[in-house]
Amino acid sequence: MHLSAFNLSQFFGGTFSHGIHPAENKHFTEAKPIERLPFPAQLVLPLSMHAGKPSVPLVRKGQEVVRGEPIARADGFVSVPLHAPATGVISDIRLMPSARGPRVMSLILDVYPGDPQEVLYGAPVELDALSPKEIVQAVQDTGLVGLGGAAFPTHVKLTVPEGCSIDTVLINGCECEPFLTTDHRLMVEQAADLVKGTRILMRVLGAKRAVIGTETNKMDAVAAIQNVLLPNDTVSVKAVPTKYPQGAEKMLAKALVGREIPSGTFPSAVGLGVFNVATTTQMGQLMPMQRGVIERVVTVTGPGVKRPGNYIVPIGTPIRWLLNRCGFDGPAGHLIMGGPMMGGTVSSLDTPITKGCGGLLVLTEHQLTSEEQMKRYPCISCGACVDACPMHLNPCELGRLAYKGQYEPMAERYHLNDCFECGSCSYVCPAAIPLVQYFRIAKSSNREKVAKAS
Amino acid sequence: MSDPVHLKTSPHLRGAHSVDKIMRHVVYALMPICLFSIVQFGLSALVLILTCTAVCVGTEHFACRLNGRPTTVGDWSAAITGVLLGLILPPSFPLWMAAVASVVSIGIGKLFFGGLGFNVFNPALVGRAFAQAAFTVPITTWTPAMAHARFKEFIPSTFTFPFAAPPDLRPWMERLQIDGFTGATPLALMKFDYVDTESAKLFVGTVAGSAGETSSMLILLCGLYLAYRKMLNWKIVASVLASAAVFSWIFWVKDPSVYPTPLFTLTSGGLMIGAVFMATDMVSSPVTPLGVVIYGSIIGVVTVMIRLFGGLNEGVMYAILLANAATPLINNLTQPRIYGAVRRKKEVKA
Amino acid sequence: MSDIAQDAMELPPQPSPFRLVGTLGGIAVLSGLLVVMTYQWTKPAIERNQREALERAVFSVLPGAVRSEPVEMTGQTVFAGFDEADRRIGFALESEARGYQDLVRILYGFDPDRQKIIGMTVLQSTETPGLGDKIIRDPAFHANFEALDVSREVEVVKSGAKTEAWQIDGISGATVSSQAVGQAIRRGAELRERVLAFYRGDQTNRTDQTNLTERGGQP
Amino acid sequence: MNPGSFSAIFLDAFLINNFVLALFLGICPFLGVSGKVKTAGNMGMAVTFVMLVSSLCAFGLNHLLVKFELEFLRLICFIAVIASAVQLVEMAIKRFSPTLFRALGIFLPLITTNCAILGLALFQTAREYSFVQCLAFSLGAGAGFSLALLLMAGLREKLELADLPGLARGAALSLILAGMLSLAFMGFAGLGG
Amino acid sequence: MSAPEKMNLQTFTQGLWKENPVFVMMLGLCPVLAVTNTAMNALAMGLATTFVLICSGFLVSLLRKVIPKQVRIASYIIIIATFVTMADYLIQAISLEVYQALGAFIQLIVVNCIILGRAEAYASKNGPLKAVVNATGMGLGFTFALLCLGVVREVLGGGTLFGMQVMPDRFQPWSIFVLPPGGFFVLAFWLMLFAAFEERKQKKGVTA
Ligand SMILES: Cc1cc2nc3c(=O)[nH]c(=O)nc-3n(C[C@H](O)[C@H](O)[C@H](O)COP(=O)(O)O)c2cc1C
Ligand SMILES: Cc1cc2nc3c(=O)[nH]c(=O)nc-3n(C[C@H](O)[C@H](O)[C@H](O)COP(=O)(O)O)c2cc1C
Ligand SMILES: Cc1cc2nc3c(=O)[nH]c(=O)nc-3n(C[C@H](O)[C@H](O)[C@H](O)COP(=O)(O)O)c2cc1C
Ligand SMILES: Cc1cc2nc3c(=O)[nH]c(=O)nc-3n(C[C@H](O)[C@H](O)[C@H](O)CO)c2cc1C
Ligand code: SF4
Ligand code: SF4
Ligand code: SF4
Ligand code: SF4
Ligand code: FES
Repeated sequence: MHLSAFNLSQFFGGTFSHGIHPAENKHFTEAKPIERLPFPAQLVLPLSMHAGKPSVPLVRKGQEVVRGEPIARADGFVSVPLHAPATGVISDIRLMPSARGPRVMSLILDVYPGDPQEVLYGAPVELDALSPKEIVQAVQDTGLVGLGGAAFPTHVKLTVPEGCSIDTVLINGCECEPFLTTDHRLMVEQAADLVKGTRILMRVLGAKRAVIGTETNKMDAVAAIQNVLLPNDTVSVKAVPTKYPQGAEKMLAKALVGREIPSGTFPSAVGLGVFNVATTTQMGQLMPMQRGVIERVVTVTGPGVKRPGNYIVPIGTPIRWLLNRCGFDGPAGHLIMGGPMMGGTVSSLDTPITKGCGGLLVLTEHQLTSEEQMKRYPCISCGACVDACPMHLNPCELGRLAYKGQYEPMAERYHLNDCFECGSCSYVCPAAIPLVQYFRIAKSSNREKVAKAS
Repeated sequence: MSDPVHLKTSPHLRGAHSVDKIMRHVVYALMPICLFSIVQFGLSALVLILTCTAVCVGTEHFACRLNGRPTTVGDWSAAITGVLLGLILPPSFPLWMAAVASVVSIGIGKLFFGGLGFNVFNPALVGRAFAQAAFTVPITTWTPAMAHARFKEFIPSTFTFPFAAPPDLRPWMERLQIDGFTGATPLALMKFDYVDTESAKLFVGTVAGSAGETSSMLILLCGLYLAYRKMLNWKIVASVLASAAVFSWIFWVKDPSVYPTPLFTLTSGGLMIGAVFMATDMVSSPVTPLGVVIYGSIIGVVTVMIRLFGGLNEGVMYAILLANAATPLINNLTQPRIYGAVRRKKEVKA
Repeated sequence: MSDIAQDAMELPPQPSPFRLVGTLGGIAVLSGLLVVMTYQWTKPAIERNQREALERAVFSVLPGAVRSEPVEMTGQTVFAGFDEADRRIGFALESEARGYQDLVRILYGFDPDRQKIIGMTVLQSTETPGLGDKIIRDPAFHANFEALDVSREVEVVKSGAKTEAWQIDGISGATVSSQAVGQAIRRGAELRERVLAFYRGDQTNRTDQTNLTERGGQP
Repeated sequence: MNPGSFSAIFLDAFLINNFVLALFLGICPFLGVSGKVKTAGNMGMAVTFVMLVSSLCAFGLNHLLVKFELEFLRLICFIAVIASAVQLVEMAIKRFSPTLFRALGIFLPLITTNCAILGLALFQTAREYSFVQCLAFSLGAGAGFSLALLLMAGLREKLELADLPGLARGAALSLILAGMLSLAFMGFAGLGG
Repeated sequence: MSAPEKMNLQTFTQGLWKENPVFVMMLGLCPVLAVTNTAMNALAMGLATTFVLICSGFLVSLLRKVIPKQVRIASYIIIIATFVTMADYLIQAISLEVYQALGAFIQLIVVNCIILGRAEAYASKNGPLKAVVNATGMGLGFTFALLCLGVVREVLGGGTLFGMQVMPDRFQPWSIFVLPPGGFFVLAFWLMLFAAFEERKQKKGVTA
């Protein structure tokens, strides 16, 4: 329902309409404090672990690097540098498996065992003295990308397009995916850094206020943040109803400030900037010292691991190593990088943890609701997907068109390109139709057609 | 530790419902109604429901086999069609005609269009509408509820020889000393003789009518269970009942001596079973939130229109079939406004 | 037919327009000739057919009639039927009412002496074959009209429930159609009054049967 | 409802004795132009319009024919006059409202002499309708035709995405759908009686 | 269509089966559905249409050299309307009952595109004899189709054929077949039957 004048969404418990309520399953890790693990023997650092152009290596094979040292530079504006997550030696530069599937060029870093691993790089900067433009450059130098999953370079989002002005910064602490608790623990344990980062973002964007949004299942986080806020602060914290995908920026904008981000535009079109909690916390930690992103918190969870928890690990840690530490010894399980709703399965256990990876989820065989086990039926027009889609699309019709390979009308008449692949529709579909999969195929087919035409 | 073998795309979780589970629960929810029907009309109702179910399931099974495809009876939808069809036929309906209606239901109503999910009309109603047009007299021949010999003998027309006309029931009723039974349902009494039936009787269902349509209370309860389990769209039920009530209320207020009360409208005839179990057939109803309400309202209004002003005394079946026919148009016209759509239009203009 | 129709209308005048008009005119004349010929040729047969059909209907509702004569009652024609002895048996009256599907038009024989209906036939109906169309030829239903009392309002009752002379036993399963016949008969009450008035007036100064023809009949 | 009233005649032609579904008039365009909802909508408008024009023409013409006792030329005159009248109106629309012409355009000549149009003229003459009754009859018939066409088009569009068995492809599908619609429309029988 | 010069059997049989106006070309469906509730009506309608087909085909063929191209359709329509009017009167003269059963559909023969189509595509390009033979074939093909429907509908819907009872006494008629939906269903049934038949024939042809 769209009635911005009244902002009806406020009446309905202050959230977006539609969406789903999958079992949260956060109990595995939500109470586990963030724990630092020892360094693995070897790190794998893909040059393209962010959206945009891959970084360009600054090091040669065999070169020694010190923890925190830049080892690859940004290649243009939509790109970020890469910093050494540990002290050691670059033993190789070669193609390695990546989370997204294809093998990508990666730096292999052999960690010096027994090294104190102190971060020596970086110097304090007086942020207030910098112009916004200089700050954007400073942000790029930290190598920050969206840690919420998209890994989109943060400094690009800080460059407000011409004609837009940002009045409100939204900090996304919803973590609506089942199982994951990274952002939750960060908010509880590092609330001060989070608020610091928020203030930096506000200053860069010239925003008058900021709202940290989280869900009602994380009230301890709300309390922790409130603790570090000033009276009458321009930063506030708000818990919105627990519902998937509350964390999608469009839904969050609707829930927190009642604004709808127009189709095909960015939050800046309605005066918003949306950043993930992990991104913002690192911003608060790294910016004052001008350091780079070298580690992140990862939730390793699911019934398939013995010691689930929230671990802080260097970027580049191979999954195999991490899973070993957490007590995963089973036969080939069901391993998902990210949450169960949007994350992807990984093809190789040699895939490393990248900046965008907030969680590793291991399901056991019997929880595996795989397509082979779940009998697929023709669409029975039950409309469950229509009632679930947070974008108010019509996945039923989209699915029927996709089934017949009619991809163009999907985009022309049924707004295929507004689908952000949250998976709510597939989740509820009693006929077990792989809707999201259909939509991905349709989108890429359409893209190819456009590319061919031009 | 070997590499994971399951490569698939998100989402990796699934909700609790599946098509066969939903269908199975609908069959469960129909069981109390079947039971009541048997209590009320006896052996004939029992064999009627069994025949319809068996023939429906059998038709689907053999048609699949004939086409060299795996059988689809496992999704339970053919069973629903069969049970429902049995419930909406008169208890005295000859079994051979019920079998014909069942074959038409599944054959023309469902498989002809490609089977589950593709049928545009409600299969059970296709079967009944066919039977109503083909066997007009038998399908409007009613027998009294709670006849005392109902568990000892069948209604004589039940076992009519295939392709033969059913026998006259009057001698049988005379023998059973069912006096004063006019062979009329509450609706017919209302329409032709302006005789009202007690609402309590209608609610509980001890009146003449189709085998399973009489107890509006029981049907409503079973529907509530399904709605609670989220296996049926309560909005359709609500809009059918609300629109029927409002529309008949308008006329009742105008002239209470001729027009029935809204309560009578809701509890009499097949409106309740139609609204709860047949209008809600997902395949032949719209999917959009607004479309569902429009669809339900069409059913409610057309039903009352036919009942009050048409040549027939009951119109639920035709109303649902018409609304089924309008479903694609309703879907087209009520596409949800997508998130972020209106403003963009404004922007484009500006 | 689209371009066909268009062609027909647009007639670009390439050959001499006179030729076009001439051809069309010629064909029109030919066609007119053919039609008029057929019309003239079939006219007697058609009229005979129509008369016979009408007579059959009139005779069927006035048992025993062998001759009929039209009588003009203000705005409506009724038919008087005469038996072999040329005694007037009664009048055949038309009426209609809405049935299950469409209008039901009936013709019924009215005996003014006894104020009874003595026969009925359906002139036109589109009632359901096998159901509503029983009103056309179901003997049990037609038995209702062998002596139906119309001195008071006629009533249609459930099949088998007839107890009074002014009641009609309906056809089971076709209540609507049966009601339509009853309704049509009720609607005829006013016409019957007029026939009655005419009949009484006729009787008072009755000299011979031809009187009737002179007054209202048409050849 | 009085059987001769405007609303009764309209309702009769619209729902009860629907031209396509109960009287079998205009089956060819019904089966031919019901593939897409949009086309069906335009076709419905065009048919309604042509029905209105030809009904009024036929009404006037019949008066003349009766006056000069030329009833035996009725058929020939009807068909000629209706075809020309529609042609004239088409030219007028083309001239004055190009948008309307684009919507109705291609359909107008297609339907000038189909049996629904001529049937309308013949029925209204046989039933001796007055001017106002003709108006109700033609509008009702047009609306009924449009409704049937739209429903049919919606169903056929939806079924394009179905796994139809081989037997159901082509004309048989349309005919079964038409039969089902006709069956559903039987519910309106006797409405308003 | 380039008219074959020689007349052969095909001239006649073409319309009966291979180019059957109803089952193959799907033309003139309104009368096919509307007047086939009894076999008698179907036969009468078929013969009336055949009559008009033959007569108009003959006349059009005779006049084919005289009528200028520009007015040919107008001329054909007048010719057809003439014969339809004649048929109308003739049927009235023969049997009022049949006339009433067929209703307005006799006059609607005018707009039956089979007739105009034949006049345009065949009669205007061939000699009178061939035109008549071809029209007879077409007309009989049309009559055959009408009878296919009429027989099924009357037997199942009423238990009679040409008004005579053919089913046992206790047979329950299926009234749907004489009602409008039945018309659609029976035509669909015949189409599917012929389609299945053709398919089987083609398959055989392929394997052979
Ligand atoms: C060319 C381009 C420009 C962008 N500009 C902005 C921006 O101005 N503001 C913003 O908040 N995000 C911007 N984004 C990032 C997206 O809004 C979004 O955060 C990112 O695609 C991931 O979103 P998700 O995690 O919700 O899928 C931009 C992305 C691209 C590709
Ligand atoms: C379906 C969906 C769910 C999302 N859920 C969350 C979430 O729970 N938390 C979050 O921070 N970002 C979530 N995102 C990503 C946000 O839309 C947005 O990209 C992010 O908050 C931007 O912050 P970042 O650039 O700092 O990552 C979600 C995106 C989608 C499409
Ligand atoms: C296809 C069909 C055709 C019908 N035709 C007629 C009919 O011709 N005449 C009629 O009175 N009722 C007709 N009806 C109406 C029903 O038979 C209706 O229930 C009946 O009129 C009620 O009468 P009853 O109380 O005697 O059963 C028809 C119903 C259907 C479904
Ligand atoms: C709530 C609900 C109602 C249903 N109602 C019907 C019904 O009225 N008639 C029917 O044939 N099938 C019904 N079905 C079963 C199923 O949807 C139907 O067989 C499909 O239409 C076949 O494609 C119903 C199923 C559900 C879940
Ligand atoms: S990354 Fe996943 S869990 Fe985290 S906020 Fe986004 S969608 Fe929710
Ligand atoms: S995946 Fe796309 S279509 Fe499905 S619910 Fe999410 S946004 Fe809607
Ligand atoms: S949830 Fe699945 S079955 Fe239901 S309408 Fe959507 S796609 Fe069809
Ligand atoms: S002329 Fe037009 S309406 Fe008539 S049959 Fe041919 S295509 Fe159909
Ligand atoms: S529209 Fe073709 S015969 Fe009626």
